[in-house]
Amino acid sequence: MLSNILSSTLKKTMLALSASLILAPAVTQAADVNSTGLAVTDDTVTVGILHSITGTMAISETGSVQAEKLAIKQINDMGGVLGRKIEYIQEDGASDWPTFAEKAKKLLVNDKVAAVFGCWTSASRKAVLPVFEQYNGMLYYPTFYEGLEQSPNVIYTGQEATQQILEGIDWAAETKGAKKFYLLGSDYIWPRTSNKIARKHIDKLGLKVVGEEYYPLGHTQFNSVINKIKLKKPDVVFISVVGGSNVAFYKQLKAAGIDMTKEKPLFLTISVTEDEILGIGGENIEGIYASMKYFQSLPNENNKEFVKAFKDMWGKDIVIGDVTQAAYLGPWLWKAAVEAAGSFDVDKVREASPGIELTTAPEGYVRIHKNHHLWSKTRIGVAQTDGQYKVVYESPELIEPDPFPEGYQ
Amino acid sequence: MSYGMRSFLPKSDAMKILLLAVLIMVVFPLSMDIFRLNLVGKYLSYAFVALGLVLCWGYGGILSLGQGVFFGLGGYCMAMFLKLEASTPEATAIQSTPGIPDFMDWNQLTALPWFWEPFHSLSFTVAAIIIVPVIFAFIISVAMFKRRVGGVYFAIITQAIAAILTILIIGQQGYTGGVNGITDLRTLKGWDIRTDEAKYILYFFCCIMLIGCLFVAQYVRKSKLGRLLVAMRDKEDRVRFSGYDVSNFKIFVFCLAAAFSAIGGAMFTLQVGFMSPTFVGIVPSIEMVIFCAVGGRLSIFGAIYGTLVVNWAKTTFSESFPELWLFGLGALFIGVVLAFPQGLAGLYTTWIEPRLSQWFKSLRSARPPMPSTTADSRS
Amino acid sequence: MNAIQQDFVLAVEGLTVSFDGFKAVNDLSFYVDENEIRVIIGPNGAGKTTVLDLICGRTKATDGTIKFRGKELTKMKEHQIVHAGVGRKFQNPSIYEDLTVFENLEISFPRGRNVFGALMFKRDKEVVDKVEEIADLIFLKDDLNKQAALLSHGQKQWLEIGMLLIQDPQLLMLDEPVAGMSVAERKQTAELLNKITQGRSVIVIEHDMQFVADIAKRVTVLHQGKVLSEGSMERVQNDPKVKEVYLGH
Amino acid sequence: MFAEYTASELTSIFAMQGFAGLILFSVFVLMALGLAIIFGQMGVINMAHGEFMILGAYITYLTSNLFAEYAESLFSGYFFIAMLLAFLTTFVLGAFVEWSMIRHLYKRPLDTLLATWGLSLILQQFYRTVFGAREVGVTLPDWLMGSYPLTDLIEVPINGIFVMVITICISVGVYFWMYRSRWGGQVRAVVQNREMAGAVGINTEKVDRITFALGCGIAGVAGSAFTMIGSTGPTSGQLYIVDTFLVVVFGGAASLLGTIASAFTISQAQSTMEFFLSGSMAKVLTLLVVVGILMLRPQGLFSLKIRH
Repeated sequence: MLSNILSSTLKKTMLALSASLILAPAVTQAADVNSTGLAVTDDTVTVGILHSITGTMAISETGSVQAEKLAIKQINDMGGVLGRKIEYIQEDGASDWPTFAEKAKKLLVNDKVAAVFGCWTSASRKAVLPVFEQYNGMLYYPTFYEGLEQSPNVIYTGQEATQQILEGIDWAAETKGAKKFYLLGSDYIWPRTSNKIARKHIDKLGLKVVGEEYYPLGHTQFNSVINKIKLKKPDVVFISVVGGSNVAFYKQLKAAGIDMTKEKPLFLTISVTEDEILGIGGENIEGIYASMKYFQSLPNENNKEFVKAFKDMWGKDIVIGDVTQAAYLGPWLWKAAVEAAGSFDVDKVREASPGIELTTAPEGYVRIHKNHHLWSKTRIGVAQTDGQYKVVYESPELIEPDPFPEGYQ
Repeated sequence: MSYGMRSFLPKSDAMKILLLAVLIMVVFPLSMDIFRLNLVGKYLSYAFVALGLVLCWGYGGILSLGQGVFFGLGGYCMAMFLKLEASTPEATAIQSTPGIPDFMDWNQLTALPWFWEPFHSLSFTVAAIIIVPVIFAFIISVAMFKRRVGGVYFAIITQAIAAILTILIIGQQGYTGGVNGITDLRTLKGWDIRTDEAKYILYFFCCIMLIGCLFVAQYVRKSKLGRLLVAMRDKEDRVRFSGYDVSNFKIFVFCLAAAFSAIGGAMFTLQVGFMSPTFVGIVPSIEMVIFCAVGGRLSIFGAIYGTLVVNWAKTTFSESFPELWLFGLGALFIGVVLAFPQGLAGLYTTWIEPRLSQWFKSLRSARPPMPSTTADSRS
Repeated sequence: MNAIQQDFVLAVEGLTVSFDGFKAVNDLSFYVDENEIRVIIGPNGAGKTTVLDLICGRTKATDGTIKFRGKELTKMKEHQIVHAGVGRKFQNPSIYEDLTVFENLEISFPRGRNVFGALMFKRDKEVVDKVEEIADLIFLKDDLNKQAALLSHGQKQWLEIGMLLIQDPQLLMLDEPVAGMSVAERKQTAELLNKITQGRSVIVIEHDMQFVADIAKRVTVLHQGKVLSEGSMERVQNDPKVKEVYLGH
Repeated sequence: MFAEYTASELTSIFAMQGFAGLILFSVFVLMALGLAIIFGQMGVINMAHGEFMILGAYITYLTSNLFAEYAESLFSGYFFIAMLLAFLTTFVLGAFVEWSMIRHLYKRPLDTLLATWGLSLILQQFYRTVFGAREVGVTLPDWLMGSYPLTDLIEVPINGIFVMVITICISVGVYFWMYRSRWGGQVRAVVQNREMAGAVGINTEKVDRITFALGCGIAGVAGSAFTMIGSTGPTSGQLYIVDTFLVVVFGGAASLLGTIASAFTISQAQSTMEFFLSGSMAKVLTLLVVVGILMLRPQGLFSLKIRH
């Protein structure tokens, strides 16, 4: 009897589910935007925001949440998407990857959100990815990351590793005449992959890697590696240390008598945004270079407006880093794609996405590549005592995203 | 005579197991959609760990802060098998070395490491899920208990082991998938584990395994070994001078708890679809202790209810008041330890059970009252 | 020498143990005969309990030998010593308060002493009969289902003695068996001891001189880890050395 | 492994690594001392130790902000006041925690572990609510930054020296307090025999409370000192917990000297290994060796042989 009841509920669920899957593509009329099976009414559309509010990652993800809320508010002030105001359901991933997967599923299955803006670490994205692929959701992922991924259900609004790294190393080699590199990172996938790409590229340029080193996440004692740097005398220390370790590293670097502004060696990071400097202290990090696509100090008009709006909404002392800006792009890119598709339907939005461009992006101009990453420029900035970067270089062209770089794997 | 030959499963305990089985295998599936049910399935996989902790900590007095290690080892064994199955040469054609897991390819591995090879076999995997963690637990516990290390020291050393293993897994990402863990698991012997139907089946499988482990735990608890554990916790020297090699019993119960945890880990991997080092570390290990403490460290049933309640609260609270959740969890820790050291089960035996039995008595007052022994109150 | 040793149940020779240089037992030798009740007395800190600890393996000797029926105990583990036939009662009643009297006795029943034996252990007629027999002996037949924590102090002492008896040891060591007992209980205990010493040797540590006089044939007086005097109660009582350090005050 | 360096470089390496090891040693001692007092003397496991440290760090942060705002001219000296305030705050919180929680659990040492873990969660969330999820940067007075060059390669960081000086001061202070003062005698009396100590008129409750509070207070000072070399965020305290416990256990919980010796051993081993291996592997190896030795010698390196 038990099994009868169970199999009947099972069947019911299966039926309902497959029905919704089969029926969804059948609705083709643009006027029927409400009947995609998603949480869309005559005047609202619901999206999800999925970041860590608690746990160790909350530090990093707060900025992204703020940026996404700002973008949603601005879009609503402009009249919304397809005449519908965006409402958002925010879930806490709690810095815990299964929780991310669980909440992603809740957003897609229970709340039927039209898109999700979220995740920060690669681990959380890897955890939610199967969920998004299974339930055909759309994720806008803001963080610069290691690449090696290209999902039809994700739009990567941050840079993949090659975009960020190659330009930075070329710049150091050409402008600063760097010959010897020291690679230093936190011990996990992004720094390791990044350094692999960096090492290959350095080899290709005929230059030399004199050291490569990883420390556990959260490590706070860097005196040994600082000594090694002193001994090996590299021209460039290429850094992908993340989180709280950064603070310890730069403070100890300075205390060890290394003046970063003298550029002997030159410190080039791909992981310290303005957000991190807030914790490190501008005076401790003055003179290091960062290679990324966005700095708060970018001098264009789009950015000035964005920075002003952001500060109006979240307070004047707040700073905006690369990821925060990338998170801000998410809702706008989604809006543009929805409007191009004339529907909230995920398949249609996906189809419409490649080629979507944003001329109002704070970073200037971005366009979605058919591999779901963004064409974007890379900038080099030098850190100032006030915690901001001064832009010293900008790639002349948009750089093509290449998540599976040949010869770098 | 009531102290005469008794079954390992007194009527009251049989009722409790039946009640639990009905709850998780009938009530939950009927009242929840598959999304919620899958969540419950995930919680139940933690319940294996809590169950092991009841025997090991509640009965044996051995507090391990490293149960995540065994949960993780079990989970990783399962994940390795599933990952290999997902990494067919066809599915991984774009890699430089097709046929090996994607993260290995990213880390320039060109061949499958030797210790991955046997995980092509399901029967080896099933054996490894139990054997690998148990061997590991055996080594730790022999080293510690034969030298009479216990209590706080044992807790701290197991905690350090959890930390070491986490750093190792994260650092050796070419072999372990690093901090991302082993993700994107798809099929088990060709059967897609991601469909709703599969989720139902895996949920029921998890329930059956849990009830199986519950029977094992009940048997151990009611055997002389169970009484010996209580005796050891109380007066270890007395047991030793009654002619028992005390360390062997501790080793046994620690290994048994490790085996339960490992089964839980494997169930977790199957239901959640991935495994990552975040379940190996210190924080999850301590959380699992609190599941057990909330349920009642002396109650195998309490442990399961405790796990369900805490996780349910975690999910609910963190959905509605994410900022308050840690306050709540922290207060729960302190409250349980200070005010209700016997947890939910303690509340049940002091408040509900007496009333319940009164109610039963009045219900069938014609029958003579059942004899009860004091030991049974500890269930 | 060897031939003489064979006759003793227990032969302790040259036994020494030091804790960080402090010699708690110092070159101690004594012998216990078959079926003998030996009482060890001595002032506080004389090393009485340490001697029992050394015999039962709880403390490892720094030097010396302990031979029990020809077997060297100093090299053996605690449970092996128990298996060899040595039983020991602790100073404070050491019973399992969370278990019933029955279970306390059952745990001490010498069967299923390894892990799998304990898992497979069945409470069969033999066990129940033996437990009842012992319970009868230690005046606890009516309390078998009582939780041990609820027993009176004296009953707890008996229970612990019972837990030893059920193992039928050839050498029984009792550390202050009547401490904390009422006068009536002491009398009952003396009776009990006289009953159970049939067919085994017993070492008793006791302070209560009346009780000692009731049960002792031979008395050993320890002082500062050494034997001060040994012999019948009468002889010991009249030994001036003993009077000076112990009985004198 | 040595082939790539010249002899003079090798000398420098060992000098520099030795010094790096000394800084690490000071850090370990500062972290562990408070815990060792609480654990060694009272048998209580304080899992919230890291959070007490971070409280000290936040107090330092607040003080530095206050000085920057209202007493710019005195800024260079704020650190001493910050440390004092950090000590007082954590001391008071420690006393409160002992009174409200720990004293009910002296008979259940494993339960103190769980309860203080709960406390650590609450404190973390409290920091997050009050100070925000992001890390805060503590501005240091200029004289604490920079370094003193000995040779070309060897430069001595001033904040490292400062941490060492604080460590020495606190260690000496604790030594006098524990072994030379009347109060310390009372603490040791309570450790050895609680009933007897109570019977001879020692207020054991007060001794417990102040011992616990003192351990927390030292954690606060440690946290304050760590703002010079590390990060201050709601969860930063968690980073220290395993290292700290291992140092204490490895030293043999009963002796403060053991804690210091064990901090020295572990820090020198780790810093030497870090130079020749990758940082991650050095960490794993160090932990493994420590755990391995603990399995062989569970009483720790320096504990006394105790009588049952």
